[in-house]
Amino acid sequence: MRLCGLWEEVELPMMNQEHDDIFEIGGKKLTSRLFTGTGKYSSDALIPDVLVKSGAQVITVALRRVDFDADTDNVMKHIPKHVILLPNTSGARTADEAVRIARLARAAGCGNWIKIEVISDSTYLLPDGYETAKATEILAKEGFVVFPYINPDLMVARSLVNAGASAVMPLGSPIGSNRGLRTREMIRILIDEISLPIIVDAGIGRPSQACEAMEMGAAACLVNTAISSAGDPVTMAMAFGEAVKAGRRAYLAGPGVVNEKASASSPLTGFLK
Amino acid sequence: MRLCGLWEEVELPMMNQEHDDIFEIGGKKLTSRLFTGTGKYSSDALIPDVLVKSGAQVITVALRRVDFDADTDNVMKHIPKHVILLPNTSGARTADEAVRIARLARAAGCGNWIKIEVISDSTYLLPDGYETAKATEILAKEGFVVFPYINPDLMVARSLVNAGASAVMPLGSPIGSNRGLRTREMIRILIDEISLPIIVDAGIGRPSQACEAMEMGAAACLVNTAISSAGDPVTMAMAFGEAVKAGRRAYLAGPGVVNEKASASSPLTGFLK
Amino acid sequence: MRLCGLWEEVELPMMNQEHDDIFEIGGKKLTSRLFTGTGKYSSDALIPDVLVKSGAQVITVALRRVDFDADTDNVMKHIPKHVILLPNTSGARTADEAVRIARLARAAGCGNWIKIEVISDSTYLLPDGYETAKATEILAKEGFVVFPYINPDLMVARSLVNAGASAVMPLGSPIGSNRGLRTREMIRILIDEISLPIIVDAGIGRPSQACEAMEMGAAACLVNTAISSAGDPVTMAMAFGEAVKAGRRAYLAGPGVVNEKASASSPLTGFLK
Amino acid sequence: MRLCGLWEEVELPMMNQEHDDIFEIGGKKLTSRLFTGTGKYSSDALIPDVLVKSGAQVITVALRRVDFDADTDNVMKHIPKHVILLPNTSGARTADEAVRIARLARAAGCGNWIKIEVISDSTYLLPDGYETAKATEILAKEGFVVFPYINPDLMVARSLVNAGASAVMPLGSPIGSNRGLRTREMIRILIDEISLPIIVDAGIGRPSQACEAMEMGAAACLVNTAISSAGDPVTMAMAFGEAVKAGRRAYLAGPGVVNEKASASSPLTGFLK
Amino acid sequence: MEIQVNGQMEHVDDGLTLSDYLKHKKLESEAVVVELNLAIIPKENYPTCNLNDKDILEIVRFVGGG
Amino acid sequence: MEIQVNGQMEHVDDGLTLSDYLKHKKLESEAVVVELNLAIIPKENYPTCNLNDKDILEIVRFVGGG
Amino acid sequence: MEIQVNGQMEHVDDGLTLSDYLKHKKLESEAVVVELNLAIIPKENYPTCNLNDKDILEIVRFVGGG
Amino acid sequence: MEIQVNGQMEHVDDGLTLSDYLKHKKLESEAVVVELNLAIIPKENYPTCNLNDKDILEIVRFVGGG
Repeated sequence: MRLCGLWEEVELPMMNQEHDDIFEIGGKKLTSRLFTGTGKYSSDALIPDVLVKSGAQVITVALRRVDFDADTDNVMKHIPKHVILLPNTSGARTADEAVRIARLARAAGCGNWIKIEVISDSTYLLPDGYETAKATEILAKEGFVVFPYINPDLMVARSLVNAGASAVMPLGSPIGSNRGLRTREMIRILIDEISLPIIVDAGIGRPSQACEAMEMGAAACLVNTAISSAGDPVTMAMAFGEAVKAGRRAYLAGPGVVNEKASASSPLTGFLK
Repeated sequence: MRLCGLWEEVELPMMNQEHDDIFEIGGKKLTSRLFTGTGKYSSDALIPDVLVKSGAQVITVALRRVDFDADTDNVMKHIPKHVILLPNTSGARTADEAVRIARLARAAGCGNWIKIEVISDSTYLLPDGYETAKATEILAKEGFVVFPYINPDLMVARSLVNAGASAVMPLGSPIGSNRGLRTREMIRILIDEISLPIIVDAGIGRPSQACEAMEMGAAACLVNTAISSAGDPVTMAMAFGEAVKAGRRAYLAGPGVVNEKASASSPLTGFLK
Repeated sequence: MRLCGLWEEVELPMMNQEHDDIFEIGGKKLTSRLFTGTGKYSSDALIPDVLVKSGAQVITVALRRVDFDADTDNVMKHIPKHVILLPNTSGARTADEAVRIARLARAAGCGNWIKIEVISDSTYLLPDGYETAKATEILAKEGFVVFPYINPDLMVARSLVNAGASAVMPLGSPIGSNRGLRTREMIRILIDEISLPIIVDAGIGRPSQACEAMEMGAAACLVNTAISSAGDPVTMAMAFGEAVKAGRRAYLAGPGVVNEKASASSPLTGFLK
Repeated sequence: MRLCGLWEEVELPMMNQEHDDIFEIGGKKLTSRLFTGTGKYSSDALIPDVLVKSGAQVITVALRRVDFDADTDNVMKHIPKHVILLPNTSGARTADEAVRIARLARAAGCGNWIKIEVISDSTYLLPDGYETAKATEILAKEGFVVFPYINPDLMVARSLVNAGASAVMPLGSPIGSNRGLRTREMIRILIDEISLPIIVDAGIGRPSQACEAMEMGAAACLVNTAISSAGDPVTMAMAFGEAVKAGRRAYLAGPGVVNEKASASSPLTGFLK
Repeated sequence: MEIQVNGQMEHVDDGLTLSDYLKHKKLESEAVVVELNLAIIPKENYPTCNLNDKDILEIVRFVGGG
Repeated sequence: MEIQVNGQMEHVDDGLTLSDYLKHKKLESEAVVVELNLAIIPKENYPTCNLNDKDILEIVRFVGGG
Repeated sequence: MEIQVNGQMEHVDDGLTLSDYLKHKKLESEAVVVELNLAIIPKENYPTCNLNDKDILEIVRFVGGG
Repeated sequence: MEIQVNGQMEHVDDGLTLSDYLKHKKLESEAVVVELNLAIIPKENYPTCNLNDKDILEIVRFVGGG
């Protein structure tokens, strides 16, 4: 369907050769655990390279009224066909508005994935967990694959499990702040207590932070601003792709124990005794 | 010379294809900024895979008396020929002992790189900056490529510059502790003030920590215990290789600014207004 | 009314002489911004000293069925008359149960303050924000002075403002964990955005953490486990009393700016030039 | 001798009544573990109140050439007689310069305490451990009570013990930066390994940070910039006095254990079961 | 008659008042709060509050809590 | 007739279909989603969907977002 | 005669004692410490300490410092 | 004769060369570095290097280290 990913020539992302660690979600099999977005690029023409270099296979978009006065570029032109579209409900302040946006997004014919974003706070853009859970329940019943964006709260996450969400997306810090994993403690608890995949969304500012989230056991990370606001977005995208893989691998490999004191890495016998 | 890397069949490390960001040091051109070690492996037979998967091109070894009673395996059998050997002076408690070990190491005929480690504290294995600087001066004059291991101290680092060191290797936390970048503040200052490459050595426990060190502008990281003590050392080695590349790339790309408040990644116009 | 604070001889807490910084809440004028609890003491006989030494003027208690088999000591015997009682609704898993407990607590005749605690998670004892808001609305209408205990969530906090809460009590980390201000980021945002007093409750393990919360602008701290589980609870209580005062004072005094580099505290002219 | 503390009327600092925890050093018995300084005050007339409110009993000064052109106020006018003077050697770049300044300071007749500061780095004002140790050895032999200021380095600290220092003063972060305990890890190790009192000097920006240093087992803290650069220095001084006492008390009381999960502070039996 | 107190069935004499019951249990009325068939009983009514067969009593008190 | 499009009143010719309107606005039907009086119109119905006076149209598209 | 004080050359009358010089500079001897040709002068010696041509004086005092 | 090897006294036949000794110990000369009376011996000299009574030998090799 032509509204979806339009960009034709795309080499297979370098980093997705391995098939040993598949992330299955919403009926898809993903080899990359980095989700990215299309917001705030100096030029949307960077997006194809960002996707190729990062290896991301899922990308977010927003839905807005057509502006007849401004002849804006069509972001879809830059999204490769094979990439999974994850429309968000940004702009919604209530569950009803989120549901309305989700249905319009699905009518575009690019699939049934939806990131629920219900926000009424304009300073920190923090989500409304209760309205998000209400929208999740309605949309999951309608067959959407629902990715709710929340403040990390165990009770809200539990309600999302019951509401039929496909994953839980806690924020690391406020949207676009690049402040990193300030909510580390609660994300750790969600990973520990919630059966759904935990995808850290919002606030991740540097690859090391995405890497740490993955080491903690997050299923994936969604990174947009840290890439689009970087000096060189394409190189930063590649860095995030590598960092997410590194963190996931470290989680699977099992880190060594942390000690209070030192533990020699060379034989402790003195050199000549 | 057969004492050096003996292991023959080695495919080129997957991750070293790119030649856009060369780390030149000691007359060598490195494409990987991860140094690793040979200490504390359950089986030294893991070392070839660790090197291939991590892409590391520099590896540390220690020097010890031959033990006639124990018929120990020869670690050199497992080190590929193309890998650069970085003997350390572990066991030395004074500059003189470090110099003696360095000369013996060079007599082995595997090159003139030496990591100076002068340690008299057995609880935290913290290095002696003054003795290290003395040994550095002597060995640099003798033509060694000297990598001194120090507690991050600006004045000691300055004395190492004057002594002819090729790099400065501050610790992130005590050897083998896996505690990470606890000395972040002083490493930041060394990177800011010292003209030599800063290679973070000791204490790095997880790939996210190596990634952060590289984002800060470190020239490289040396990681041994975090790999050899991991549940799956080969996979962890690959993770560190990716994380170091990611951090370096992020440093080159230039991270976006960090904000106290949020900054929308989707258009701030409400959906239908 | 004899069910309330029964303990007679109490000298005025040493640290409450000053009346320059009154905390007015629920119709009371408090000179101490440390709230404490009565849980988990090796001996309840420590409570009077804890109150005197800490200067705390508000103390929490729980409500439970009388156990006819166990002849347990009456905790009220140890609570000085002048101390304000803050019963909690621990044990409640829903808004209705919290409301029932609150009404029983008020029927005891020791005032109309209530700390709402609605918890269904038994591993991390994290509160249910939605049920807490429902109970708050009902009880505020009935004339209670309501202190809701929540996970720091801006939207939940806003709903509590509308529900008529007298303060908002975000947790620093899980109850009794002594993990400190792990939710620092969100507490900072609540203080910034919410008009009600923010009282940090749960998780504070050391005086420095309570001090930091006050420096950030918290109106008060509630500390129980860190005192009752200390080696010397009475001395630790005094430490918390001082730390909370220190942090409040620092907040009022206005800390100096933080600089990336150094700034000499002695004249920068060399000694003899 | 009139060059020393000149300021007459001084009430006994409110917080020094207790004599249960004396800090004996340099032949003096201190009841306060907060040291302060005289640098960077908008008006030196604030110093007497700062001392009274903070309870500090030790204060630093610098030595400089008399400037015949500028008729500067005599800082000594503002220092109460009973306060112990701790001249520093700021301006010294070598051990010899520090020794020269120390001898001149002693000739002033205000006692034999000296804070050794040897600094050649003008960006971060980081001390030279080796020169500091040399000066310490000379001055200790001459009967000075020596307080060397260092970057936290275990080997340097050991050399100071051997050199006859009376305490070791590691920095928390660069002088005047208000950045806090960035060197926490190494300060922890010094406290653990060094027999001398550890006095955290430089970088402490807020009372909570001084409190934490004391909780860790520091013997005292020296705070100047955080007080003199505060909006209200006298109130901030009082806050630091309280925070240092709180941290010391917490150290003596013994904090409770830190748990990964929650541990109920109210009975875990549900309310009605 | 049979009454349920704090979840346990109990046999007590007929015509007992709440005050009688508490006295019999050696509980000071000031130290407890009582809910009779889900309604909170004001302390002043304890002497006049008659207990009947099948009554459900909840008798609670304050305990240590955080 | 008068219709409301994305919040603005607009005068258009009578008997216009949704396809006509989009063509007149130079919008590819594939590139947008249309809500007519709060009901989403399937793309295949655009040619047969007649616009009437006072209709309320919302025409939306995907844009960059995170 | 010429003496150097705190790095500056200065012309002063011959036969001046250190006390005279400080008085002339309006400095209380108690408020300063004096180094004459690198030797610290005890305060009690100021009245008897004669200054000579080419003497090098350092006169220092305490100032605010951290 | 008596020589000291890696800290242990050892009795060996007279007129032994370093090569002989290493062979007798089953050590490949390429796999070790030898210090004789504090002087490092170049590998090419092993065959011609005679051991004498009271000689002090240090024979070292690379081992795993970080």
